[in-house]
Amino acid sequence: MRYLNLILILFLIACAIAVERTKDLVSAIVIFASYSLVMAILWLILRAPDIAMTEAAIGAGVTTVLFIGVISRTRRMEK
Amino acid sequence: MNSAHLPVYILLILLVSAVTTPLTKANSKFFNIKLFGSLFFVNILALLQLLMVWSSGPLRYSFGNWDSAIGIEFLIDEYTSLLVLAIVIISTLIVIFSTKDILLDISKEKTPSYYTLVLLLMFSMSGMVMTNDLFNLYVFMEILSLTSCAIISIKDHRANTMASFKYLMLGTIGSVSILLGIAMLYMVTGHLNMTLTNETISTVWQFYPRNILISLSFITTGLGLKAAIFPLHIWLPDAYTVAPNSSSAILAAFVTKVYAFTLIKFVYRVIGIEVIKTISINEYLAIFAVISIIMGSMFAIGQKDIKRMLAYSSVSQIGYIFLGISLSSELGLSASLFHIIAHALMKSTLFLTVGAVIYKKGIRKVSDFDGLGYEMPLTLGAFSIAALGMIGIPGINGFMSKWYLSLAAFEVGKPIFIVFILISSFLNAIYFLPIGISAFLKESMYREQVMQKDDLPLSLKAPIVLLALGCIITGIFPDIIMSFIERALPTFLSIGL
Amino acid sequence: MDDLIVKTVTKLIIPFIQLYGIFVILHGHLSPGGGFAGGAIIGASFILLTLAFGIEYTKSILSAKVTERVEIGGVIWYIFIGLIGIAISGVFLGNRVAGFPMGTFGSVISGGMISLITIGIGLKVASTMISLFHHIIEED
Amino acid sequence: MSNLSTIIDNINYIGAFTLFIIGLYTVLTHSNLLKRVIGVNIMETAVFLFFVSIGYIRGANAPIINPEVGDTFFVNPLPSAMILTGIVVAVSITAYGLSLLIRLYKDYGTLELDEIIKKEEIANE
Amino acid sequence: MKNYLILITLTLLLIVLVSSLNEMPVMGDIASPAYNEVAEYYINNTQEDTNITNIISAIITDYRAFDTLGETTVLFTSITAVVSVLGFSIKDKKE
Repeated sequence: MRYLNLILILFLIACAIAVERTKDLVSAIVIFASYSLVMAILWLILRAPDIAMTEAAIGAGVTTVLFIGVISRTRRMEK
Repeated sequence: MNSAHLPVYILLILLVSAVTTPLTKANSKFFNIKLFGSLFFVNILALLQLLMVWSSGPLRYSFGNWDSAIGIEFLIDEYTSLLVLAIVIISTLIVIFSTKDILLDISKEKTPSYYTLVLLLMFSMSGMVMTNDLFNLYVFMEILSLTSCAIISIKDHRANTMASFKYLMLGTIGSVSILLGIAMLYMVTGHLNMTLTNETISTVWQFYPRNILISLSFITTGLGLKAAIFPLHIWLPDAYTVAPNSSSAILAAFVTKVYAFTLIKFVYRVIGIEVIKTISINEYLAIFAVISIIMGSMFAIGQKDIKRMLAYSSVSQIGYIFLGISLSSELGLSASLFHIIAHALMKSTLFLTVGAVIYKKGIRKVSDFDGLGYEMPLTLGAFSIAALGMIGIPGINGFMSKWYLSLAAFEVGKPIFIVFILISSFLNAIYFLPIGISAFLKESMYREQVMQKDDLPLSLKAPIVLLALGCIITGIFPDIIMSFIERALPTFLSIGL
Repeated sequence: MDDLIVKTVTKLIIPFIQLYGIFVILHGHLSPGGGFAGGAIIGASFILLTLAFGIEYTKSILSAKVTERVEIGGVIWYIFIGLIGIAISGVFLGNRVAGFPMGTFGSVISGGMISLITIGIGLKVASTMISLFHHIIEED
Repeated sequence: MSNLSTIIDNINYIGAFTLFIIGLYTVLTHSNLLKRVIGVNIMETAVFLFFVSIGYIRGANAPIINPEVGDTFFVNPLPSAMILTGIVVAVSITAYGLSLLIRLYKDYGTLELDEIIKKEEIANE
Repeated sequence: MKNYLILITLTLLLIVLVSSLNEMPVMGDIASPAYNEVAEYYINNTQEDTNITNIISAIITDYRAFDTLGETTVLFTSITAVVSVLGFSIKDKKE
């Protein structure tokens, strides 16, 4: 369990750096959604199932949809 | 109506009035009756609360009757109740002002949204001032940062959207830092109640000095960002300049002050002044305060737009409050507390008079003010009173706060700060005096030099006159405010109650 | 979005999503979840409906006026429950002291005002999520 | 901090700090405003991770009472309850920031900060 | 150039934060100061006080219910703010 925790944290950091570096905004949002899902798993490991459900529904679901909605109305690529 | 529930009634009336505002039609008779009726009730209740606290001492209110450790608690001392009263009274005056003025900037169908946001702003400010719980403070702070951005972006102009976005980003960085600071405090104390946190910290701080230091630096940075202390003020000039006049008045009068007051709470009530002195974070705070005082005034001198000038002068005035905090003595604290209310009165007068000038004449360049005093003597008279207060002329409340601050600096043996205060007064005089003088004495080529009555509507005139009177009254009788501060000081300086 | 498969699948799956959301809200005091998670799930089901059938169709089911009323009603409902506490026992947001029926431990009807508040939060969160999404994507 | 096991024990704190810094870097340096909103979101989740990690107790259960078992060894429920509120606050701020972005795109035709500043300078001249 | 400066400053900040971790309570420790009588109160008294099984639910809607009122207000504020920015096109056009 401890090593799973370690791996997930490393994955989170990698995701965050990937979001920072990606020029394509849609890819950045998709990576960010996976970041939220991994965060939800991490919260299950930390014994907080309530937050895990809320994060999966709000963080990975609604926030992602809102971001995609904005990108569909603006430009897709970062300069 | 049970008088023990007064703080809840104040908050609930504001909240209910805010959420039901979108249901009523804009500017109908019922709309105005409801808006001002609820504001009137809130004023009465805030006054009753002040009287109650004055007669029976600080009030602790627990929600749901839970013990203060497990539930949420409000702590309303004498000064807090005075500040709540000041918030609701001055905001009410600004709302009265805005009934006519706001239509300059936003369309009629948006006014319900505007009043909803202003009422929520008052709700969150009152809550933030009264709460004695760290996480509750964060929740109120987020409502405050959302509403204070939204009353800027409500004006349909691209500069507003940009300024508001900048404010939102920096404000959110600030609140996230504060939440991290709160988390670090919670990590070593296990309490969220401020009083209990303080009690625990005074016993455990030797074991975890790093925690306290890092948490305090995050909290100070976050609150400094939101209160616009000098290197972190970059959002403020744009925001104040482009916002609708009544929005800038309310933002300048209270929003930054509430954050400064929150810092006072953190320094004196949560961490405790002994610990602060030991890790000597107040020395660093003093440096930022002095830089802020000087640089704010320096930037203000060169400005052509009068609202931008007032915005930079706000940066310098926040510096005074931070200087008072950093002196970490009884007198310094009372100077800060006094200046919060004094500056709120002066700055709201200044912004409202400028708003009245913009409403009437549509001018906002400093150079256009020549000879304006003949056309709008009342407005410019009020402007001059508040401006003289900012400079520090005796008889107006701005002088008293500088006086208390100088006394405090002298008492703790740092007379160097008095020099900075004098320099700042001099700089203030450089940019404020020419406006007042040229408005009344300089001839303008566009206007006749005949004294007229300024034909402003009553809803614009009355708030200006009342606020200017407030500046003079608190200047001549500073004891009105100081007696509350003196009574409230023990809740800041000693551990517990 | 005239894809027949998407529309059919959406029609099939949405009742189950909403049922699950309602389940999460109603069991918020017994199992993980509660008003926020359940409300977001119901909101997500309507977002899915908008994505498949377009914004006009969703609005014909759930007009902007209804969501606005639910948002206002959510806050008022919360305050109303708090005021019941003041009226009965003199405690704002009191639960047991205010005499709410506490039910039997571990069953759906237990906890007094907690489930009432959770239902209010759930409806409010759902309607806020829907109308935020509609505002963001709607062209004018 | 010398031995490896301290690092592994405190990996959540280290991860939370790192994510906070990455988010802050994104907010401060990126020219694209949408990336800045994502950066703020990363910062917020980092702080939430920090907060929840404070409440974690090794070997304890999730704070839901099981009437049949009746054990009382749970993690600290208070941070979890607070972060539940925090997540909703975060999504509210994101939604408002995004609505401002749509407005900005309508007015300027771009979301790059340097292009916006350039256009603003041209308009002011 | 400016970006590198920010990166260096933030890296230094990160080093300071991480290096101070060994003076902080260890994660997951039962003796950590945050796991004190307040947390135990919630764990031991939820059943008696509120008669429900989910302790987190008890905290957000009973012990600290005022926070949740503030939080629904945040949601309301955000929708009002979004409406004020993006105009009133969302109102049904038939009316």
